[in-house]
Amino acid sequence: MEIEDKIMSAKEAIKKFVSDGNLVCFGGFTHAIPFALGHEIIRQRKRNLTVSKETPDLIVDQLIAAGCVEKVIFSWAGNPGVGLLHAFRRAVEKGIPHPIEIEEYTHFTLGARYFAGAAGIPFVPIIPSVLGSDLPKYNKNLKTIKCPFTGKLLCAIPALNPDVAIIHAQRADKEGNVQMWGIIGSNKEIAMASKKVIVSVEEIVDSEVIRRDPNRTIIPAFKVDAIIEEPWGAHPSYTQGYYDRDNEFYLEYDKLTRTVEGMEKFLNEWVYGVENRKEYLKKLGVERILKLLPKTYSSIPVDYGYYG
Amino acid sequence: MEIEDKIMSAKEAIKKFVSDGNLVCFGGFTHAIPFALGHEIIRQRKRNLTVSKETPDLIVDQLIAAGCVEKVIFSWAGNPGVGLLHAFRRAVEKGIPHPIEIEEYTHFTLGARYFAGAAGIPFVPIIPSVLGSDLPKYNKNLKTIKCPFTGKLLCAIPALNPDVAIIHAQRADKEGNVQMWGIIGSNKEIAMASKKVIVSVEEIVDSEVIRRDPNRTIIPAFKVDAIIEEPWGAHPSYTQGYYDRDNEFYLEYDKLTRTVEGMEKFLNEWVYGVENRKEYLKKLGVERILKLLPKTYSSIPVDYGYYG
Amino acid sequence: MSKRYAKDYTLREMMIVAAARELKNGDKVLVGIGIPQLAAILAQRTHAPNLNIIYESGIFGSRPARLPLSIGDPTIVSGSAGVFSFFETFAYLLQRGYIDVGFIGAAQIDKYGNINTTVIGDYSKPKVRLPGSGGACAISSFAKKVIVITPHEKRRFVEKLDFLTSPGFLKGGGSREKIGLHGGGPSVVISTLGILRFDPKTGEMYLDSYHPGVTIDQVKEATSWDLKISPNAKETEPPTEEEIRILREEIDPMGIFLKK
Amino acid sequence: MSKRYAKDYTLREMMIVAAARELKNGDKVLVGIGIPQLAAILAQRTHAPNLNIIYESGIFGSRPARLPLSIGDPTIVSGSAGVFSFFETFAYLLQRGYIDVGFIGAAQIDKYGNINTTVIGDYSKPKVRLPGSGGACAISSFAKKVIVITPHEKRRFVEKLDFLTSPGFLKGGGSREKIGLHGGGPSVVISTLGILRFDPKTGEMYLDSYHPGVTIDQVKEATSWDLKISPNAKETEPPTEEEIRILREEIDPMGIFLKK
Repeated sequence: MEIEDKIMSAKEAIKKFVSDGNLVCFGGFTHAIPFALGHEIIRQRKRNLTVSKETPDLIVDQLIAAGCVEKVIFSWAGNPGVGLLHAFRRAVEKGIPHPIEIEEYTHFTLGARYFAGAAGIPFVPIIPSVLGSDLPKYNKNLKTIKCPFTGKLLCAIPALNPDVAIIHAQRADKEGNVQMWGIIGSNKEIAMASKKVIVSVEEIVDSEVIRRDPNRTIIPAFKVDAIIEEPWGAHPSYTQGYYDRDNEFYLEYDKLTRTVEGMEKFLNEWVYGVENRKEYLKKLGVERILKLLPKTYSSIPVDYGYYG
Repeated sequence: MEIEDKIMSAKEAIKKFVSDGNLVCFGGFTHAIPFALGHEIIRQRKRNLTVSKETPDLIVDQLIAAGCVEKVIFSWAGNPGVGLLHAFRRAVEKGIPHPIEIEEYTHFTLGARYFAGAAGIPFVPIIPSVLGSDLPKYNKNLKTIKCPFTGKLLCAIPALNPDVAIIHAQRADKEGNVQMWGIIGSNKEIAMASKKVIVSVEEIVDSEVIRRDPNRTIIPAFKVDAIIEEPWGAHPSYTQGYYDRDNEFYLEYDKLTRTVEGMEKFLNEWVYGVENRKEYLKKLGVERILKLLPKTYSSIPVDYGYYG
Repeated sequence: MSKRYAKDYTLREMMIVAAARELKNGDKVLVGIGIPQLAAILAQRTHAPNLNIIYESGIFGSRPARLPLSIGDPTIVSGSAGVFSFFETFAYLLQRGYIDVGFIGAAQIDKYGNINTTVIGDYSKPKVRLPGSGGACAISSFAKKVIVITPHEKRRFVEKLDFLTSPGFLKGGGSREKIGLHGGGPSVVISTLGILRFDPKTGEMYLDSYHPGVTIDQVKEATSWDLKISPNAKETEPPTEEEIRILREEIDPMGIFLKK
Repeated sequence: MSKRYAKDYTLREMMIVAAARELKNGDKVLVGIGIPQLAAILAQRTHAPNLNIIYESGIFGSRPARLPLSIGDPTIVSGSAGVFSFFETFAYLLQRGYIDVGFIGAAQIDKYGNINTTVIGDYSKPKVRLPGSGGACAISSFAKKVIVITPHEKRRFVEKLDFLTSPGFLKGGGSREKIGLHGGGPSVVISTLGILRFDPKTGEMYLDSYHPGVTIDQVKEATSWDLKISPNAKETEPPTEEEIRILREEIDPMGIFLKK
């Protein structure tokens, strides 16, 4: 068996690993949201997806508007620091473009589902935070259990094991070892929990770069099915050290997508109207790109020692 | 309130935070075993301790021989890569120097106790690995529970929340943010699970060094009560990038401590016979120290970006 | 040195200052963007220099080089002391009981400090679908003290929530403790009209102070239920000149949040 | 190219080679020090170049610059692909079912492949107190395939264990599946006398091959119960010249483990 070639384009990866009806889990928490991969799902017109993400953010909003989504699993559906998600609202409030099912959690309980999925246990108990709320009335996955040691009431949260995890990170080697810094969110848990894992990275680096700092690896190569070198693959969110969050984009999106027509316009311009992320970046333009580049602020090397 | 001064000597830290009868949890897994802090506990003749460590290693063996220990919580009590722990065996088999209680786990189930302790939940369920074994006959902390979702039998493991965590790591700043690389073991979990946390480090570094690489922090300052700058504080185990494991020492210990007299000799020479780690290192000698120094093998800096 | 109170300040600034005063030195505070973040930074620069600011995204010990625009802003990471994962933030920090103070907002709040940020109208056929809990439910459950920041309007201060997102004192009278939540529950509501606290026995909200220029009647009118008034109810202590100076000159010189 | 078998090899080398042949290319293998590690490296350098070696201490993708002396040796970290924490190693790798092959040793083993590494004699008053389970119980429970490496002696191959540390097929006949262990259980025992496998229906051990120079009677005599013998039992395939060369010249030129 040769080392299987995991390096491919976003187009190939989505085609190969995402099927209609799949449970697709998106990584990223404000940081490193996999927009490029999400747009490719829209372009390939995948249908009846169940999409899971703590904060659906603009990407799931767009997937909903494009008609890819049957059901959303989430815990906070807003436009972070800006306001509401209009396509999400239209779908939930008015069934536009079609009704969607929602399965709602709190951040903690959805994070707990990912954790249990990664750990290979059918459920994890938590102190009954969510039991005081109205959520259990609508979400039958929030059960109660008695602690066998203290006798106390706990909330039991079942594991979530998605079909596909979609993740963006700073870098990977060609074997598929993924490294990340900054806000990690649930990326490790969803990768370990999922059946297939697609990762876009800012850079594919030499194996030696990864291996000189193994503690920075968040996903082992054996869990990764596709690596896509996709610079700026997280725009309009950001990749720590590579570019800043494009806050203007988030604000413009908020204004534009308040109407169905505006949303259509957005999708036609930024998703359907471009072939891939490279064309998207051309459209974004040099000026905007330069504005989002941070100055350097680097870590200091640590010594692992050569033990020969 | 001023920033409380957490920097102190091993002597001060053990005096201040470890009391007779405490449940003391040792960090380190082959890597970074806190020998200097353990020796200080022996010198201060602490008594009736319950000591928890997955692999008790030589340090808990010595604590037992010195009469500090009432009970050991563990999952693998051997001399790693060498053989058995003689003082541990004498105490369990013959009650020398006095009988000790043992509370035995598997690696997974003890790690699960630490995890649950860190997570603030009273128990965590696992697939019933240990239920096939004879351990539950002797350890009443391994209970069974039914999964409320699948109906399947699971093993329930209760949280462990030690009085004190004793940890060794590469570095910290003076506020107490601790960074570590190489094998991390359960260090993060036992720090978050414990009431008090004592950390010895190879170096106290400038805050800027820590803050240029926040993802390397394993324990936040607010959870740390004492920071001890103790170079070579993990010898004869090792600190990644600083020195190698002193395998000869482990082998000599194995030979010497097969008898009670040999064990006494060891303690008199290496623990009671020295005032502190500095004296221990003088005794160890320059030649041995030089032999254990690795060549450099450094990580490559990563850019976090300056977002001003 | 006697305090010199500011004469020129906005309601928003009043609320930020009031929130800052609820924070004690050394507190570990979980903050969101907007008023909570400004209040925490203000407290750090006045009476609580060793306040630990923690963001829901898992960052602690931030030293942001600019005012962060979201809880995931890269500026809160660069130069910070450490990063927890999502699950660790909720399990190892919140559920474990290490957070002293948490902030939350409210679309609706009832007299026991229970909060709705999920939906206006029926859950299954909502009039307005709001973002939902996010971290709020865990903060309300586990933080030792919760500070609620909200506009004070009759449609927000309601008899009955359309949806209970984050537990306050539930139905009052110890019903919160009964389900086993170890956090202290809501400690104070800082509204656009005044400062409200909770009776430790009954768990019911009462007016503790009204902001300068506001009357008790105004507050009662903006509340759907018959709001209890403290016998010692007084005017809220206004911001000092120094507090306003720090806010405007040091913390938000561009007016990103102050002018909102 | 026909295989050229070695004429000069030790029993230890025979066992290492036999273990290496059990490993498939691409397998994720959890190894310990000694025979397992040497077998895994040998497999990597012969038929399984993409074998994933994982150490119990959480390290994956190691490229050790010297032969590691323990599963926590710093040389397995420097230059490796990544490091999991202790809990992650057992939960995210083992319990989650990602480990294809695990190795364990045995102080005692019974006919269903159940293993004792805890105690000789009574648990509460032991004759010899051994280290205990460590990772063995989880490996036996969760790895898809378990390879047991052990000396073959009557006192080890026993009717009844003094203590069951790591589950094999328990009492046989599906009793392992009944408690819900998803790992495949013991796949093979490589002893100092031969190679033993397990009947997929009954879970009982049988002799599959005897090492060169060993007779079936010898194996039976060194086993406490009436050991089943495969009708096709044959001599174990000896090491090839190339395997021995790689072991001695490339993997352990100092003879640290080969000469033990």
